[in-house]
Amino acid sequence: MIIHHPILGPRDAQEFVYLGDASLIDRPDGMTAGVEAFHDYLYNRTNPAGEHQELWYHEQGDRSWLVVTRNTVTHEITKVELARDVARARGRTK
Amino acid sequence: MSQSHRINGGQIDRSKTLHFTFDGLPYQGHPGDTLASALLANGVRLMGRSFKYHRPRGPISSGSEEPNALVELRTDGRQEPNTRATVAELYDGLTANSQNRWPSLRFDAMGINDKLSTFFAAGFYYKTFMWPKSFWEKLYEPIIRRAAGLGSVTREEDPDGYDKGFLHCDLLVIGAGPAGLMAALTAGRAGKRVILADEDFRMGGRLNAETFAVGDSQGADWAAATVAELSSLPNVRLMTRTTVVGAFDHGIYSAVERVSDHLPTPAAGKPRQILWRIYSAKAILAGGATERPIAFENNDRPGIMMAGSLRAYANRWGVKVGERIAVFTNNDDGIRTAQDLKAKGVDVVAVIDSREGGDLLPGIRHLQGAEVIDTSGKLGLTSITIRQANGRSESIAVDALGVSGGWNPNVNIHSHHRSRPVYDAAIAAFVPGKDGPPGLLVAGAAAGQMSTHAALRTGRDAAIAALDLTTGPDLPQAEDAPVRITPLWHVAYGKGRAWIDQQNDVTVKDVKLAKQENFTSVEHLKRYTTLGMATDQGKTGNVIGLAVMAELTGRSIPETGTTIYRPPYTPVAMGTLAGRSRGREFKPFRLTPSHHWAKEQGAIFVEVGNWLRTQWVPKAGETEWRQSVDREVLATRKSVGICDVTTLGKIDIQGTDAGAFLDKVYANTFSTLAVGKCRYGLMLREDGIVFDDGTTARMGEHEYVMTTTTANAVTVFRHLEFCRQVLWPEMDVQLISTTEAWAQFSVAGPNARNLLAKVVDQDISDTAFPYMGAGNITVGGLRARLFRISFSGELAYEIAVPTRYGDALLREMLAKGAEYDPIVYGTEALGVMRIEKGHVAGGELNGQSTALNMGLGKMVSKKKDSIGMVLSQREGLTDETGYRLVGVKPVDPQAKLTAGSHFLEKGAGPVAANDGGWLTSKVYSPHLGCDIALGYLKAGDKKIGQRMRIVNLLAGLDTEVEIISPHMFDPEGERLRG
Amino acid sequence: MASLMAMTALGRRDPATVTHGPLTISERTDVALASVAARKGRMANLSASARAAGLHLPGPATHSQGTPYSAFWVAPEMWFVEAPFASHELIADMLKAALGDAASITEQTDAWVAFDVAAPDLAPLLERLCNVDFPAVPQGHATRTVIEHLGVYLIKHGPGTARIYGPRSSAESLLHAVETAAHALW
Amino acid sequence: MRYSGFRVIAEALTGHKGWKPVWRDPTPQADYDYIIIGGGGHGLATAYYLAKEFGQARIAVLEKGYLGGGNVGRNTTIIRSNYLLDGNEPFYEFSLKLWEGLEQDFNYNAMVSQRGIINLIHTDAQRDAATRRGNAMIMHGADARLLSREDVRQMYPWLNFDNARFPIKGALMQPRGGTVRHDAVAWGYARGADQRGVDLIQNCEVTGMRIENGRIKGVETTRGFIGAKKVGVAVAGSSSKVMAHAGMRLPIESHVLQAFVSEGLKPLINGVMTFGAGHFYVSQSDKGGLVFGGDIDGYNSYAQRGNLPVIEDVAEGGMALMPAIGRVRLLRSWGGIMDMSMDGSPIIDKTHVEGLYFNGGWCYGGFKATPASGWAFAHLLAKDEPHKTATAYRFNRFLKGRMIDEKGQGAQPNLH
Repeated sequence: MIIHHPILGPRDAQEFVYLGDASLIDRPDGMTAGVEAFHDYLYNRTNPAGEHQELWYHEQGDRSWLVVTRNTVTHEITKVELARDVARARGRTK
Repeated sequence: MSQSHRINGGQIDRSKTLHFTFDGLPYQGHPGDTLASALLANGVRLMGRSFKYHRPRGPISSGSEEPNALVELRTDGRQEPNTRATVAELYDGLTANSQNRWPSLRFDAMGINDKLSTFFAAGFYYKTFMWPKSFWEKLYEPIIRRAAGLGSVTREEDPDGYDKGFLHCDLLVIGAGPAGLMAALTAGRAGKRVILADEDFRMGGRLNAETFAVGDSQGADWAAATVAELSSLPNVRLMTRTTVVGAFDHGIYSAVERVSDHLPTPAAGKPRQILWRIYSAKAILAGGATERPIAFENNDRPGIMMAGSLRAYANRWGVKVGERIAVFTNNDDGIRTAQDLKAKGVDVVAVIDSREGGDLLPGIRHLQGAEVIDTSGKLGLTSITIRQANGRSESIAVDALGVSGGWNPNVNIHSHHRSRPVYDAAIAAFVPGKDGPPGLLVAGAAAGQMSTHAALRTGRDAAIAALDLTTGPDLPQAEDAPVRITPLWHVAYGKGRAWIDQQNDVTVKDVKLAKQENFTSVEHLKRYTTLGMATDQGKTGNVIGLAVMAELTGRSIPETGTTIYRPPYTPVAMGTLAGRSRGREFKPFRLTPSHHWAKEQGAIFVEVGNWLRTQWVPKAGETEWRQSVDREVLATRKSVGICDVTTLGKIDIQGTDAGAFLDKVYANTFSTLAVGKCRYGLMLREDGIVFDDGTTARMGEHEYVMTTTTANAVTVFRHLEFCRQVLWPEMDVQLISTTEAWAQFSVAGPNARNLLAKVVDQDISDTAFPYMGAGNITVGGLRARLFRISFSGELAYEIAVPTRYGDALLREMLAKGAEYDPIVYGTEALGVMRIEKGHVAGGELNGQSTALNMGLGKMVSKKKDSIGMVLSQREGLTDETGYRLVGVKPVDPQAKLTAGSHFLEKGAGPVAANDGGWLTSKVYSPHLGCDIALGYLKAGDKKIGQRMRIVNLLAGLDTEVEIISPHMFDPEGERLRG
Repeated sequence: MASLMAMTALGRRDPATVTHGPLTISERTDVALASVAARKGRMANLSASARAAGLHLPGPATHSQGTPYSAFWVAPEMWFVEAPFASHELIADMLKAALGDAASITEQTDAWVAFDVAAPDLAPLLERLCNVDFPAVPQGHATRTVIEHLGVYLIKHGPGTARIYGPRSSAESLLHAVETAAHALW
Repeated sequence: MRYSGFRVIAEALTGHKGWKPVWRDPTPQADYDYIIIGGGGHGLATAYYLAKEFGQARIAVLEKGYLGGGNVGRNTTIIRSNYLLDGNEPFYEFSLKLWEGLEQDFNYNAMVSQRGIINLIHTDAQRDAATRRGNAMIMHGADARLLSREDVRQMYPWLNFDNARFPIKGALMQPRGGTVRHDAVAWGYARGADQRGVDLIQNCEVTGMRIENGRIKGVETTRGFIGAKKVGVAVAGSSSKVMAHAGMRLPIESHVLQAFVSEGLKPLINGVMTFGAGHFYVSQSDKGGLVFGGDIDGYNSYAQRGNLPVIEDVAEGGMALMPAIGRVRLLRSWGGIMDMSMDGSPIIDKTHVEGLYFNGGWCYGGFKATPASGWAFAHLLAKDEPHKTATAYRFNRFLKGRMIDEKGQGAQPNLH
C-alpha cells in the first residue's frame, strides 16, 4: 500500500507501523473517567467494513503519527492527516 | 537421432549447438530453444507422468501454463523440481531428469494406479481409510505421502544468491506481444518512464509464433524492430525474462527477473533471480491469452497438444512435433495451425472441426461437425478415433494432434484484487471484469481483443488513456480476423476418461461425480476434485471444468462463475522472495562498542534481538561456562566488574513539559525529580500491565534521559511519540533516540568508585555524587555522563561516552584500574546479580504481569493520570490471591532448578488445579552456593518462608524449595549505597 | 581533545574506503551531527537564531548545504545539523549556545555511521537497496528509507553522489549490504 | 448413506452410480428453534453437535456463500493444544481429543493426522517459556516434550544449524499435534448435520436481526425473514458486521492473514514446524505442497487478500530456517479475514439480547478449535450455560481485567 503523507507525499506503507482505530485518540481523562469508560475506549471497536479512520506511525520516516482514512474492503485511501492536527481538532491539549 | 524433428525456419541460432541430457541421455539443441522444443526436435515427446494415475505425458503447451512437462532441472544443491520444460531456456550442459516415476519414465510402476483408476475417483479418500483408527497415520497416510508429490527437493543449501529491488515508472506494461509493444511505444515516444516486462526471453509474444505480417514485415520482425526502437529510448526499460506475478494495492506490482537461469551457473556475485517491486500508478496488462483444450477420451497422450503450440513449435522453433499431424478444433484458430504446418511441409492428415458448415479448407482433409472420440498409443500418440457428422467412426494414424478449444484471456493479474472476470459469449471465454486493481488497464488478447490489429489498437489506446496522452503512433497494417468459435467443452461421446486437469488427473467423470454428490459450487468442485490446484493453477483446465459443471447443473457459465485468481501468476522460487535475507544475513547485526575488545578476548556472544551481546568472557583454563560466569559474579561482588549496557534504549526528552509528560507515561512521578538525580520508572500499557522499566535521569530543568529495556527500546519510543503527538499534542516535549550515540558501561562492585575515580576528571565521592545521582562529567576532558544506579546490588555507576570512544574507555578503565583486578562481565553474570537482587527483567516483564504481581504495586500513583493507571485497578488485576514475585531456593543446595518449572504444594498432584505458578528466571548463585530463582506464585507474598515443590514434568524433576523474598542478596541495600 | 582514541563504527582506527567497479564507498568519521527540534510554538525564534548562526533549516525531505553548518529535515520542526567534526565535535553545545532555548538540541554524531557512495550513476545500485526513486528526486533530497531492514537516511548530493546515514551499531551489516548489491551489479 | 472401504469398492465396480448427495439443498422454513449464522467450520460443527449431542431439532445453518467457505476453507490445517493459559488450554485439549475421534464420529475421513508439531527455540528465554508452557500443557492433560538441538537435528538434519543468524537451540514438541484436511472437516460436519435433519441453507445472507423487547425473534435474510427462538452467530471474519445488526461493538478487529502453498514435492517435512526467530510456520500436505504462513498483514481489512511485504517476510523466515528450499516455488497465496480479538483469545458467550449468542474472536487459531467450539457453542445454546472448558471466553473479561493474553501483547489485536 502507499500512504500519501501530508508532508512527504507518497510513501510505502512498509515504512509505517499500524496501531488501529483513530478512536484511540479519544482517551478519557484518568482523573475523572472510570474503568467502564476506559474499557470502552481501549477494547471495543466499530471495526467497519468500509471507511475506517486509523492510526499509522511513520517509524521508518519522519515519526509522524497519521490518521489515515482507508476503506477496509478496497484498501482505497481517501484522506491522510497528521494525527496531531486531528487530536487538536478533537480538543486534546496537554 | 539428432534433431530428427527439426524443420526449417524459426528463431534459433543454428550456428551454435548446445549439448544437454534428459534422463541421462545426451541430446543437442540450439540457442533460442527451450528444453521442450529441443526435446521435441529430438523426437522426444514423453517428458513426465501425471500426479495421480502416473499417465505418460508430454508437453501440451509452449509456455508457462504447462501442466505436464515438468522436470527436475539441474543437480545437487541447484536441483529445481517441477520446472516447466516449455519455458526452461536451453544452455550448454543442461541436465534434466523426469520426476514422479519409478523406476523410469518409460516404465513407471506407479502406472498401476491408472489401471485401478475406478477406485480412485474424486474424493474417494474421504470415504474410507477410517478403520482401524490408528492405521491412518501408521499405514495409509505414509503410503499416500510417499506416492504423492511431484519433484523432489534437495537437502542442500541453494548455492545461488537472490536479489531484490524497487523500480518506479509512469507506466508498467505487462507482456511484450503486439499490444504491449504498442503500448510501450506509445508511452515511450511520449517521453514517459516505461517499464516493459515479458516473461519470455524474446519479446514479441505470439508474433514470434505466427507467420502473418505486421505492416510491411513479418510479425516477428516488426516486433524486433519495435524492441530496437524502444531500447534506444532512455525513458524505457525493457525487461525480458521478467514475469509480473502479482498486483498489490495502490499500483505496486511484483515481478521476477530470471537473471541467470539461462546460464549454467550465475556469474560470481550475480544473483540467480531478482524480485522487483514495481511502483507504477498506471499499468497495462497485455499478457495475451492461453489456449484451452477440449476434453475427450484419452486426450492426454504425449503428442497431443494445443494447436497454437504445435504451430509455435514449428514457426518459432523449427520443430515438427510429429510426422503425421491432425488438428481438432472448434474455432478458426485451429485452422490456422493446419495451414501453417502444411505450409511448412508437414503432413497434415486431417482437420477435425466440430463446427458445421462454412468453407472447406483447400488441400486439407477438413471434416466438419466431427469430433475426436478416442486416441491410442501407450507412451505417445499413435492414432486417433474420430466420429464424423454422419456418425461414422474412423481411426486415423497420427503421431501429433493439435487441439484448440478456444483462447482464454489471461485475466489473472487483473483479478488479483478479487475482481471476477465476466463471460464473453462472442469469444466463449472470460474477459476482465470490473473493479480490477485501480490504474490497471487491459489490452490485446488479455482483454479479449483477439486479432493482431485489435491488439495493436487497444495497446496504443490503453497507453493513451492511462497517461492522458492526445495521440499515439499510427497503427501498422495487421490481420483483423474475427473470432469464430462454436463452444465445445467436452466430447460427450465415449465412456472412458476425458481429462480436464491433466496434472491432477481430473476428468469429466470426476466433475460428474461432484455434481452427483452435490459439490456444485465451483469452489466445492475445485476442492472436491482438486481441479485447478496443480502447479498450473488450472490455466488450461479450469474453464472447461466449470463449463462442464454448468452443463450438468443447467446453470449458465456466468452463473457458475470462476474460482478466485490468486498471486502469483506463475510460481515463484522461495529464494527469490527471500532475497538476501537468509543465513547470517537474515537480519542485520547490531554490535556493541565493546564488541571488538570482547572478540579479542574470545568472548561468547548471545543474540539479544539483533544485538550481539557478550554472554561471558572465558579466561584460560575455564572449560565450563559456569566457571566463567561464577568468576565474573564473584569478582564483581568482591572488587569491580564492567559490563557493556549500551543496548539499553536511551531517549533524550526535552521541553518545558518534559516532566509533566513523564508523569503521564510513567506510573510513578518524575516531575518532582531534582536536577542531577535519577529514578527508577515503571511504565504501564493502557491495560494496566507493565510495559517497560528503566531509570530516567533529570539532566537539566527541561531535559531528561530515559532508559528502556533493550527489548522495548523501539516500542517505547513509538509509544512516547504517540503520547506526545496524539494524546497530549500541546505539550512542549521533543524526543530523540540516543541509544547508539553513547557507549554506556555499568561499573559495579565495592571498588567501582575507586576505579572510576582514576578515569573521570571530577570528584565522585559519595557526597559529591550520591546514590541515584546523575550528571555530565568528563573523562580526560572528553564529555561523558555518569549515573549512579545499580542493577547488581553493588555500589555501581553507569558511565557513558560518545560511542567512538567506548572501546577506548573500556580499555582505559581496565588499564587504569588494574590494581582492583577489574573484570568484564557478560549478560549471564548480569542476570545472576539482578536475580540475586530480585530485579525484574525479561522473564518477569512478560506482558502479562502487573506492578502488583511484581511487588511494585505502590509505584502506581493514583494522584495523577498516567497511562494504565485506571485499568490497572480492575478486579482481575488486583486479586489478593494473584501472582506475586517471590524468590526461590532449593531446600537441598545441590538440587537443580529449571526456569519454567511450576509450583506445587507438597503432596499435590501435578494437575492444573494445583498449579501455583512458575519460575520466571533461574541462575546459580555463587554467593548462596545454590540455584536460585524468581517466580510468580499465587499469593506468593503470603508464602514467604514456606516450603513448596517445583516440578518440571518435561524433565521429570520434582524439587522441594523454600519460598523466600526476591531480594536474596544484601536485602538492606547497604552495598549499593556504600 | 580526549586522551581516548576514537574507533570507527567499523571497529578500526581510520575510516574505511571500499571500491568495487565504478563504486566508491567512503566511511565518513569527520562529520559531527546534532538534532535540532523547535520547542513548542518557538519555530519563529528558532528560525531567527538559526539564520543568525548561518544555519539554514530546510523544508521537508530536503538537505541544505552550508558552511560550517549543513542541515536536513528529519521530522516536523526537527532537523539534523552537520558540521566538520574537527571544529565542531561539541556541535550540540555550540548549537545550544547559538540557538538558545528555542530548540531542543541533542548530540547525534555517534548514533550514526556515515557512508558516502559515489559512482557515475548510483541509480542501479540504489534501486537494489531501497525504495527511493533516486533518478527522479532532486539533488539535495534527504529522506529516511530502509536498506536490508536497516532504517537509514539517504541524501542525494548528485546523480552519482549520495550519503547514507545508518545506525552505527549495524555499520558492518550496512556496508555488507551495499557491497553485496554492488557485486551483484558490477 | 454410510461410507466405508467396502462401499468405495462396490461403487467403483458399479460405475459410482450409487453415491448420494452429501447434503440436501432445502428451502428455508418459516421458523426454527435454532438458527446458526455461518456455514463455516464452527457453525456446521455447532449444528452437528446441537443435533447429535444435545438432542435438539429444528435447526438451520444460514450461509451467505457456499458451505465451508469461511476460514475453514482457507487455513493452514494445523491442530494442536499447546496453549499456556488456564483459560485456553482445557478448551484446546478438549478440541484435540474431539479431533482424535472425529472421523469415526461423523463417518468422514478428514485425514486427522497427528504427525507432531514442534516450536523451535532459539534463545534461553524461549526455552524457559517453552518449559513453562510444556508443563502447563501436561498439567492440563495434554502431551509435551522438550527437544534438544540434537533431537531437532535428527528429525530435520537439513534445517539451518550451521549458518544461522539465530541458531536452533531446541524445540517444544507436541506429538499429538498435526494437520487435518480442512475442507473435509466442513463437509463431514455438514453431511452429519444434514443427516440429522439440520437444514443447511447456502447463498442466504443475513441482512438484519429482528429484536423485540430485548429478545431475538429471527433474522432478515436475502431469502426473506426466518424466525428463530435462538440465534447463534459463528461468522469469524465478519463478526463485527453481523453483530452490528444487534447494535453491538465488539472487542474485535478484522485483519487479513495470508497463507501459502508451494508446488507439490516429494516428502520433505513430516510434521508441523514453527520458526522461533521469524514469522514462519510450515507443514507438508499429503499431496506434497508445503503449506506455510507467517504474520498477519497488520491493518484492518475485509479484503480477503494481502500485500507483498508479508509474503517477503514469510519467505525470508522460510529461507533462514530451511536454506534448501531456495528453488522450491511458491504456488499460491491467499488471504482470509481473521477476527483478531483484544487479547488473542476467543469469545463464546451470550449477548445483551436474549436468545442471541456469539462465537468469534478466534484470531488465526480458529481451525484447530472447530470441534470444541462447535460443542461448546451448542452447549451454550442448548443449556444457556457455558461449557466447562469455555468458561473464560466471556465478553466481560476485559471489563473485569481477566484477559487471556497468551502472547502478552495487550489490547492491540494485530500483535496477537
